[in-house]
Amino acid sequence: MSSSDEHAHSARHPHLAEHFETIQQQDYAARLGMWLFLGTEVLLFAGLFLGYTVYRHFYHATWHACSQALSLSLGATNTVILISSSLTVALAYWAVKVGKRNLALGLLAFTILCAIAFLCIKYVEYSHKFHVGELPGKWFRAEELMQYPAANMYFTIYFLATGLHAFHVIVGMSVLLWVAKGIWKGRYTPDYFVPVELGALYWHLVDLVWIFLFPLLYLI
Amino acid sequence: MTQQSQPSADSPAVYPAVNYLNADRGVKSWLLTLDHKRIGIMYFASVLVMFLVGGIFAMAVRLELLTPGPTIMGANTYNRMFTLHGIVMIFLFMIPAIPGVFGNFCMPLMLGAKDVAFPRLNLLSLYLYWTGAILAISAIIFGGIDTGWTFYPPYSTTTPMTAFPALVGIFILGFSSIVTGLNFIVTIHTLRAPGMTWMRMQLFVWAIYATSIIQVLATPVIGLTVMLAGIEKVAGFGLFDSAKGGDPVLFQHFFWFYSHPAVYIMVLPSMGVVSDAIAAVARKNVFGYQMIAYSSLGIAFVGFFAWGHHMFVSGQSPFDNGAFAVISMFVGVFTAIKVFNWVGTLYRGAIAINAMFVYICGFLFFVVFGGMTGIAVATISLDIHWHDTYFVVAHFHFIMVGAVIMGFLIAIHYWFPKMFGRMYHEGWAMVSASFIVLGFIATFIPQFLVGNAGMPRRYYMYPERFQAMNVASTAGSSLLAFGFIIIAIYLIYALVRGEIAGDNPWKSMGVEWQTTSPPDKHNFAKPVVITKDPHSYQKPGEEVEHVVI
Amino acid sequence: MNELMRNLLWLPPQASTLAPKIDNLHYFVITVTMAASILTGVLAFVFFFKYRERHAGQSTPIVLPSVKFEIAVIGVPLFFFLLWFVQGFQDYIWYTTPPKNTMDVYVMGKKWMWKFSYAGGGPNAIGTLHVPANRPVRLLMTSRDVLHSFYVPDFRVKQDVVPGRYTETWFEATMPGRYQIMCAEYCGTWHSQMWGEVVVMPGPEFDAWMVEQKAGLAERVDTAGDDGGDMRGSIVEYGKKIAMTEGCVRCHSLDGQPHIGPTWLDLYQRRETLESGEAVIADEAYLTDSMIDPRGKVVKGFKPIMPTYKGRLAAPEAAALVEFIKSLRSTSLENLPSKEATYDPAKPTQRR
Amino acid sequence: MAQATTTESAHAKDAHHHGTKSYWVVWVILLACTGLTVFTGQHDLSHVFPSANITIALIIATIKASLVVWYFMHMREAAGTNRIVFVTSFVFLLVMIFGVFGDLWTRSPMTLPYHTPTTEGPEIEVPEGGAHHAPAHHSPSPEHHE
Repeated sequence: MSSSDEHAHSARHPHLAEHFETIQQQDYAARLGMWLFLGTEVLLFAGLFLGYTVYRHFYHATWHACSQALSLSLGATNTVILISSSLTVALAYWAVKVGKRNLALGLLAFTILCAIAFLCIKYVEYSHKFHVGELPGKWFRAEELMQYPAANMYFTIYFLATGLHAFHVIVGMSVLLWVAKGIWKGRYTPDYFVPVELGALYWHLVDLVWIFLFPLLYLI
Repeated sequence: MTQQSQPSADSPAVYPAVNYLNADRGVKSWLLTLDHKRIGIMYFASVLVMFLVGGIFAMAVRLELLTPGPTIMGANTYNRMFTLHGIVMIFLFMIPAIPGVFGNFCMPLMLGAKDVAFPRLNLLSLYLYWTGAILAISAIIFGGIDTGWTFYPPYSTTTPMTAFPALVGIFILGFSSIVTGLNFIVTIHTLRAPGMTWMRMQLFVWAIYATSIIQVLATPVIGLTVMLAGIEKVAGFGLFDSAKGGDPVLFQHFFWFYSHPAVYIMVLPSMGVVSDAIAAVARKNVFGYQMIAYSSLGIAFVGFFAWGHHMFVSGQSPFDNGAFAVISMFVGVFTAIKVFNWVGTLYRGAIAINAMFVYICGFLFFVVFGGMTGIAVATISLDIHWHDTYFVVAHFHFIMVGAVIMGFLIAIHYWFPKMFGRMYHEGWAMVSASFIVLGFIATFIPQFLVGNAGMPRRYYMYPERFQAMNVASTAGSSLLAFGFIIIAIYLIYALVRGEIAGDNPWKSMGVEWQTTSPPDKHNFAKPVVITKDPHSYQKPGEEVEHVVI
Repeated sequence: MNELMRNLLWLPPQASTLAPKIDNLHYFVITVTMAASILTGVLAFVFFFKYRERHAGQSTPIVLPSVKFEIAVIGVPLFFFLLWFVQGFQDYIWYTTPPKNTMDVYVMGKKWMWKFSYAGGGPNAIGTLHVPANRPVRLLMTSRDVLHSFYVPDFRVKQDVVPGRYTETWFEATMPGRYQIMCAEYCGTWHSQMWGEVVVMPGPEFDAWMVEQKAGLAERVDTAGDDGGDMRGSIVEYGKKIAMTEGCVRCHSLDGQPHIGPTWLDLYQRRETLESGEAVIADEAYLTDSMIDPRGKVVKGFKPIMPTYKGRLAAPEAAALVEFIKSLRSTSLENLPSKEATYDPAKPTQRR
Repeated sequence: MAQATTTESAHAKDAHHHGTKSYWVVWVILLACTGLTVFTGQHDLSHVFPSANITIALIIATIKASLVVWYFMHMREAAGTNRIVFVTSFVFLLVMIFGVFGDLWTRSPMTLPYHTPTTEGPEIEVPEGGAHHAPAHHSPSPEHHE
């Protein structure tokens, strides 16, 4: 992660790398690098959104039927969980900036708890699908959806999209753990907090992707 | 040297005792280095090894095509050979070569910076490259991969041969490319020397900037495509399998959305190298600096909209074919601008006679001929006859070997003194340059003709009527290989016992020539301040004639 | 002029109405390309000699392009490129819209062979497509397993063949003759052998042929149907029955056991070394020759005692035997049958 | 100092010390939007205008996304280049989708995957007022069907 290279020490500022002139220049570089990385993440998910729209265009009726098969309540709770975690991680970033170290740690803990809750709900949904047989490709054997052409394609897209997103949730959690360790050890203080911001940015992106995934998969 | 001073021609060439090569010793100091120059040298070594491996596959393919029937290998082996030739050359040599080697080594020097923005990320990119390379090459051991470098399903997902290691290898190489691109963009934005505005950057830096934009924005899509192909092959999700409702043409959209911008990732850096080299060889200001700089960005952006011209006969609708064809025409215009401005730079210059200029002449001819055959292939009605024949093979080799490898050789000959502090033998360089140019023409002009005659690509056995041209092409390719061997010999000789090059053997005005060669570990003794436009060769205070064409 | 340019560029003969259109644009584009690249190369050399470095440290003027020059540099290439696009797109639209009265042929691309069946109950054929001259023919193509591409260089016609959907192309042959079909999209081990032939016959001769084919369809097959085919039992069983009745299995084993004659398992496309020492690939031609003239190419290690079947085997029976031999494949890696890729059509859906 | 943009984001740094009120307001709006999109998702609104459901859902999702990006991700104070970078990635997402849909919208119905072909001959559809195809008036003879 681009946040991992800001820790070289020099006399001018405790966290200024030797090839940068000023801390503002280093912060600007770190933020630009992070936003570029977020751009690549958006394009990574772009492929799956394209697959979704193409096959929805081909199998309109199937898409409508299969999306009814998903449980809307679980999806909605997941959305609320992620939005709230987005709030708490933003507050944690604010807390670090104003120096409230314990508040920041508490908020980060809550965010990680939300992430775990999200993954648990995902596990429940997945196990239900494995049980009922709404699976991608050759394992598809859900009776009531059998009469729709290419119903397995919906679940291929579903598992690919939510699987990749769940992986990003796990990565986001570990990033937040790393940031929490930094705060705990006192490395991130009101005058050096950019890595906290980068960790928060990554978590917000994970939430952003779910904001688009939720309506497309659950509500159409 | 605070000011960007005129290089003193008469001071005796001196080889700095302490430089980045011997600053600290030991293998660990190399493997864990954060110095962009060392990472560039390690990229240089691994990229050359990959070029050798790819070249061996190329020679195997060419030898097989000597006779219409089976010559030296079976059908499956031949299919593996051309697939590995494609994968190794494109993913392991063309894409990482110039950005990885000269982008890492020269670009920070040209900016007057101490290092790239994220040195640790730079080292990560090198390790990702090595891992990806080992995985991709290991495909030979696991029974080889015979799907062609394009992995089109349903063949790639139903072939008994394991494509999985190569797919994972390319997935990892994608990340190496993203990380390099990201690193360079941030470096160019933040670490420019004081006084260096965007319009005072050298054209090589502009080309690397445009390439990095494509690397960052296009590579994630191939990462996803290769992951989907791997999942499809292993788990049978049926995303592109028509029996399960999928559409194989959709994979082609996924694949070419990345692969067309990827061809610009390959060609743009070599155009940047040539822009710099032409200015240095002709010792003249670049003719139309803004035009060349903006056309690099133009190619980067418009290149994203033109991927459909690879799928004219794949079942794409006529409307979309027309849309992609028009957009492809505009991308061609940017290359034409560059060529006119390069030739304009030579006008009324003081051209030094050296090997680089032989390459530059070859480069100009090949870029124009290769580029315009590209426009010809983008004309839909002609593509019906040419698609997937040797005409297309000849076109992209004209650009890949003619433009990119020629650009790579120009870069080697131009910056070799700066990287190693020694000079190569000019005479041998001229000899090998002519071998390379003639061998190249002898290899690929016959392929244009046999493509016109209708010989399809990736053919193990072909009708007898195509044999004459294939034999000529194989003869040409051995001449080309011979040329590369001579280059290797005199460069290695120069490494060990070449005469001392001195700080600025070409008397070039590039910022990277202001420091010693090989440069110090921290690049510049005193911080560099830029006051003049780049590539401007008039002596300070000397009044020079201004000509406007 | 046309012939000169065609030979100069190694283009195949122009045997369809599409070919002259494409070739004319081709000549225009290639001449402009050659002119531009030679101009650039020569200009570079001229500047090289005219402006070489006379003395060390020679100062050079600042030469800057005027706006007029820049517009010309953008305008001229763009003009040519767009001109080609317009001409190319017109020819392309003409190529993608078949005329009204076309004769329809269904083309099935299958791993390394082409199969044709004529609309309206016409005959089936493997590898050879009979078409009338000067009459448009429309091909409705699909693939049984992987991507292929129907390519006839002499007609300048190429169209990918995609499994699970139809692609369409058409041509109007102008000169009677035999033209080679080649597969242009990589499709596996024998992609380079997936050839076929278009036999262009004059109109009346074709009509006579078609009538004779349709008449004969009831009791005799021109060449094999599909291996899961619908003709009177599949061609492979027909071949097997002939092998039994004609006594081939007395000397040739079907499961790989050594016997009096070479085993037929995995015989197709196997590289055999003959008594005379030279190697040969056991393809259709070799198999048919060996039935007619068994002592011509005897495989090393076997005695030349096989009787000739000339006159005892009709052409379709020989073809059926060859198909039967081709179907005897073990599951070795070399020629894995493309079973798992065959598609069972998903349930038909009601129109949206 | 050529880095004009960095000094600008330096000033922006002290603007951060306002209260957290804006975060809570944005949070409430996001929850409201989620409720709205769930509500509209359950009712078939295609009578309002064709494919209304997906358009409304996407509009609401874009609003939510831009709120998160503008406030939570501090795009408000970010330097110009960061904004361009993030917006370009979304632009290329749309380019990719519309490039592919240029193909799908304009394909002839016969070449679409769900037009299920029988293994031998297709049922030739006569497009309304389209070209009269020879085989159209009689479907391929029965023995063609497996």
